[in-house]
Amino acid sequence: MFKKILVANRGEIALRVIRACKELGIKTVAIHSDVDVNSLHVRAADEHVCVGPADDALSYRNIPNVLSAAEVTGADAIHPGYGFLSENAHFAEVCESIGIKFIGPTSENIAMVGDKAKARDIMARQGIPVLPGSPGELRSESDALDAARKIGFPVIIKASAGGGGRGMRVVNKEDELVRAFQAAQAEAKSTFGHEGVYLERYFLEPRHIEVQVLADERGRVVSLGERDCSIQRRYQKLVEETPSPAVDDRLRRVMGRVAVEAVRAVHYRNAGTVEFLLDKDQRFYFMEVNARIQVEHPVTEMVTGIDLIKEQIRIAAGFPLAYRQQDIRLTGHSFECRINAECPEKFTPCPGLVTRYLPPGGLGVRVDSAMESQSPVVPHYDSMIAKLITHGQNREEAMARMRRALDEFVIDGIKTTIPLHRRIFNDAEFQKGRISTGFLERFLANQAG
Amino acid sequence: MFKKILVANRGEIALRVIRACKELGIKTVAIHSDVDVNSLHVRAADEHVCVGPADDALSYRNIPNVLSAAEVTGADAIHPGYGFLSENAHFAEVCESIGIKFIGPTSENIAMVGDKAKARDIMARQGIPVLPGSPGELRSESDALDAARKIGFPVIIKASAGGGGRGMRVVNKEDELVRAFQAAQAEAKSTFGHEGVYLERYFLEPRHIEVQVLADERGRVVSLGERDCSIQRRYQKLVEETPSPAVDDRLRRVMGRVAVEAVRAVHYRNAGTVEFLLDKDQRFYFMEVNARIQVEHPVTEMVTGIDLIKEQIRIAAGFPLAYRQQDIRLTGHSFECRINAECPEKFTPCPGLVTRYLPPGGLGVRVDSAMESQSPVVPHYDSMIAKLITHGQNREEAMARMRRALDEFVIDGIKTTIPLHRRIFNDAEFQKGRISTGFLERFLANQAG
Amino acid sequence: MSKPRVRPRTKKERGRLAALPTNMSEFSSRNNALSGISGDQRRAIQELVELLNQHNLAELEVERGGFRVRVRRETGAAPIAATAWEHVPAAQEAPAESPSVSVSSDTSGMVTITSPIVGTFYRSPSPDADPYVDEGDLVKKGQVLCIVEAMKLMNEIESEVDGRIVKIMAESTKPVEYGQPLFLIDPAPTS
Amino acid sequence: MSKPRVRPRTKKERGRLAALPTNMSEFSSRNNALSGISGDQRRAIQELVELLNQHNLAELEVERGGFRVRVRRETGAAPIAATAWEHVPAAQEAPAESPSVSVSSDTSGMVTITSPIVGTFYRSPSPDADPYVDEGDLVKKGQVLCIVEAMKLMNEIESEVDGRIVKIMAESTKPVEYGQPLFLIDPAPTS
Repeated sequence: MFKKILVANRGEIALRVIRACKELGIKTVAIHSDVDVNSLHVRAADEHVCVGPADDALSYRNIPNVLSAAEVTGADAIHPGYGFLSENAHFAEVCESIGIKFIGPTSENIAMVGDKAKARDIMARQGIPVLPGSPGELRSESDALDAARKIGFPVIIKASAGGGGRGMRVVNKEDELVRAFQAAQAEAKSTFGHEGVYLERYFLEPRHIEVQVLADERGRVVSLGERDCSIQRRYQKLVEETPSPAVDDRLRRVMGRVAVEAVRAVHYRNAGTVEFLLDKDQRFYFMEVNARIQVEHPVTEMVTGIDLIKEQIRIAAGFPLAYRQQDIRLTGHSFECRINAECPEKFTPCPGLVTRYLPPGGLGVRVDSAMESQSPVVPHYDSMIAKLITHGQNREEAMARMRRALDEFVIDGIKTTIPLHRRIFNDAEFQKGRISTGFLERFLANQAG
Repeated sequence: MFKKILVANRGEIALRVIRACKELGIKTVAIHSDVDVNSLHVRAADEHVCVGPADDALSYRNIPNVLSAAEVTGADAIHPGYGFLSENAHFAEVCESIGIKFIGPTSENIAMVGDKAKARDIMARQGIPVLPGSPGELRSESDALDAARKIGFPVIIKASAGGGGRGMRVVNKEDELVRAFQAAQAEAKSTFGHEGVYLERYFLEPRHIEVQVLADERGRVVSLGERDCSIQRRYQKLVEETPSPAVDDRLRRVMGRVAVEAVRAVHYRNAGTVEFLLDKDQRFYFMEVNARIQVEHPVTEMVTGIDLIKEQIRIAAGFPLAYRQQDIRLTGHSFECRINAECPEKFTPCPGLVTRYLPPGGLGVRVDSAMESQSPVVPHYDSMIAKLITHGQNREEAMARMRRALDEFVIDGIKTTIPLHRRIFNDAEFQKGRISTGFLERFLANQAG
Repeated sequence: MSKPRVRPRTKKERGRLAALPTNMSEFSSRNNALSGISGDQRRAIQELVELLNQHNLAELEVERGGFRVRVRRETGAAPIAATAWEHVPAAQEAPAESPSVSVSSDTSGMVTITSPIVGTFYRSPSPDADPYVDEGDLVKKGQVLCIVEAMKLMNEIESEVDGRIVKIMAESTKPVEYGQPLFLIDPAPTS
Repeated sequence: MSKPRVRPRTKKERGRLAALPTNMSEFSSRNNALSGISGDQRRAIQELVELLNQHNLAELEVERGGFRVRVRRETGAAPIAATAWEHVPAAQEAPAESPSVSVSSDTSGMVTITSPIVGTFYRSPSPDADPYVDEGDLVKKGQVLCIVEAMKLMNEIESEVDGRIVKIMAESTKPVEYGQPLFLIDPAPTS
């Protein structure tokens, strides 16, 4: 097992990883930018190294400084968390080359699944259902027209190197296609440095369903159930739950099997997530593989009882998976609300000083956060400051628990998304599980009107 | 179901009950003494009524004021928590007589199991193993001598009306017996108002094992596994865990069956606990029934997934148990540490202002507390200010999680038992599960020496 | 100090019971402390207070050209304000330090009679009867002022002092809690 | 302000690596932030409050040209002090707000050269060679002061000013973090 792990992240996920390390008896090194010097993740670690100024390009994503920090502290592994360097194939490669274990997939894994069009083709060749779309990147406007006609409108144009909703364009009619294609290429080029785009059928109100997988270094893979992440605003997830109200036992088994096939096809290692789109007729389509631990991993932990961060560490240290597929039991229901430092109406970030902080407690309530009273929420990083997770024997209990926990949560001094979450959890359609990726926009429009 | 429940308690258990009510959609009324006006349990409730001054005899145990509060607020049920009025048969009887449901056992149940000598006799007649002891109360010194000779020394003299370790005397030799008998009678008389005492065999280092049961109003009973509460200081529990390291599946089934028989024998209703003494040869003996929800109930909730407070409320409302014995599954391991506002060396209470409070978070950590930053710990009540509960896949993980959670817990301004808990969880014998009711005294003596 | 005597009586009638209001205390304005200063100065103070609140400070003092301002916040009061928990009793308006003392003199020498029990407040012995007392009435020590009904028992609350009823602070047929002010009495009426 | 220039060189030797001390940073005064007060007292107070919060102070008082400001926080509120979390960097010694500014004037006019990267500090080009500079030495702008080795690359750190080395603040062969002070230089030596 590793002796000392450097946690190349900040905020709640850095603290999450440090907690797992502590429970495994592994020493930890926190890195931080200078504005984060007093953060909880820094104080929770055994050692800490300042790696640069507030700008994360010069600190948390500064590869030489992060690796130097690992070197001077004698860390034998690095956990990247999510964001920052977590899906940087080059970083993973450099770690491998200097003998510091990158806790996550291989650099080849990251590079391969990072090319979305290519990954889709690999999956299609494996017989995994993918969204009807262009075979690989579109080379020309006529390529795009041919593909769109074959698939049928509406279609969506996506950047191969894209993610998080950027570089996407929905096209409803044929005469809009050429302009959208050109614009998408230009946007892809300027945003991701690579102009490649591809095209897929567009579904109006699908669900975003993703399957958590764990793969050890010997290639054994298990799936840990799905997460329904349909509550999104501009492709940013806000509420996640497991199990999905739309997935029954049979569908869960099928999707789990397909997810395992998908990660096997790319010889994937460590924790990963296979994202699917689920339409109203219970048909699902592969979208992409997320080569990192995800923000919403706790809901899976709540229903499986498995600590995913510890599993990541054990797998990276070479231990075989301690579970076979039949050992995985899903118990109860779990929700996660992302608490962002944002104005709940307009979603504008709201940095500032948290004057008073009191997380909710009691049975079935979990809070992952690095906040405390008198914590500053600095404007340089992601606005997510806490994850509120509940678990209950069934969806109703988990929802009721979330409502009471949202009522208890005290974060004074800044605005947060807590009031929005309260309204969502009081919505009749949401309560019935009638959600899709279009839910939140319609919900917000209704609230405003 | 009830429309409005008055919670006749304060602190963490009042908040615990209010949380359960909120999740069930039941309105709540908090009561409080005047020093508790700003407490979290008061602010968490829908309504609140001041029932008297700081002295709990004049407020939390003031039956006319508590019942008036229920009456003027229109509450249809009262949850007594633990302590205060929870095991007051008269209070339960008055509630019954005025049509306010007492959420707990019947007044007859309370009276019957409250007479320890009588309860023991009832159990013995049912064939339930009881500690070898005197048949009922000792009428005279010669009675005591006869009984002690038959049982063999050492013996322990206990007050029939006693509890919490008061009124107990260990007698090692025959020539100490008469004096101890007289002293115990006098102490029982002055402490409990009833001089009845009885006598039992005394075991040197037994375990305190208790079985949680639920009995509905139709008399259906299930057992929910045991709790090992052997870590005690002067009969005050400090650390509890489930499952007990000393109880295997076979013994668990047997003890569970016996516990169910025991509560059936007294037609017990609602949640209760059957306490056993377990000797080194795995023989167990009935000690008493606790007719209330207990402080340590959360560890059972963590491994069963069952919300015991909600079950209490459902049972009191007349719902049948939703579980049969075979539905009860125990998953993983759970510990509870009682965080008391006490000097950790000398256990002297340490009231004062909590200047800063930050509970630990993350996977498998639960905190039940009504504390917050700037909360006063008033000297009038019990010194327990928080319960820290962890859950893990096994004993090792639950222990490691407790260690890291204890490290995270911030309670500034007063002294607490957190440092003592840290030392206990770092003790090799404790880690191996080699504990008994003598553990803590020996541990403290070793630490001091 | 002594408590008002409670004399239980048999039940005569019961009023309709209503839920207790969630906040029973009264806000008292202190804005008049700022009168007599310039608009600029008022704005400066406003800014100081905003800074104090924003940053959760205890004290802020500024002096400039003979104009000195010090803003200080009470220690205990700050943290309990404005929370997600639904019912926040305003901490500054918490009951007196020893609410078991039911007769307390305020700054102007008034005596407050508070409820020694939880129950329902009645100003008269029966719905048709006249109130025991009205505002402005002179009362004698030991005179019955009202009834607080609890558990179907009518408890007469007597005055602890001679004086004049200045204010009746509870509403008839409504619930009262322990320590709740019922009457304000001027023990030395000028007329 | 500009950063010291970093010139990577090939590796010559590596020293033994030790764990970083838990607190490597030094407090650098930002009193000059108040030097621009022209009557905009609100901005000055705002800055004081920020300082108070950032550095977790209990009280701060500034008097300058008839303008005096005192900001105080309740001791109980001092949030980051004394916690169960094991490693608490002393909040008062937090780095300046813009530690990317590696050259900063302190009250006595000194210039601090801080490390622009994370690595291992070496005072000499090789174990047998003489140190680049010693305390008391006069240095020229652009002169190499030390090497910070990172990822097997030797990075020469140059002086940004002419002056005299007053203090060498890091130990050779020991790790340094970003922003850690390495040299204190008097830019206007009297001798």
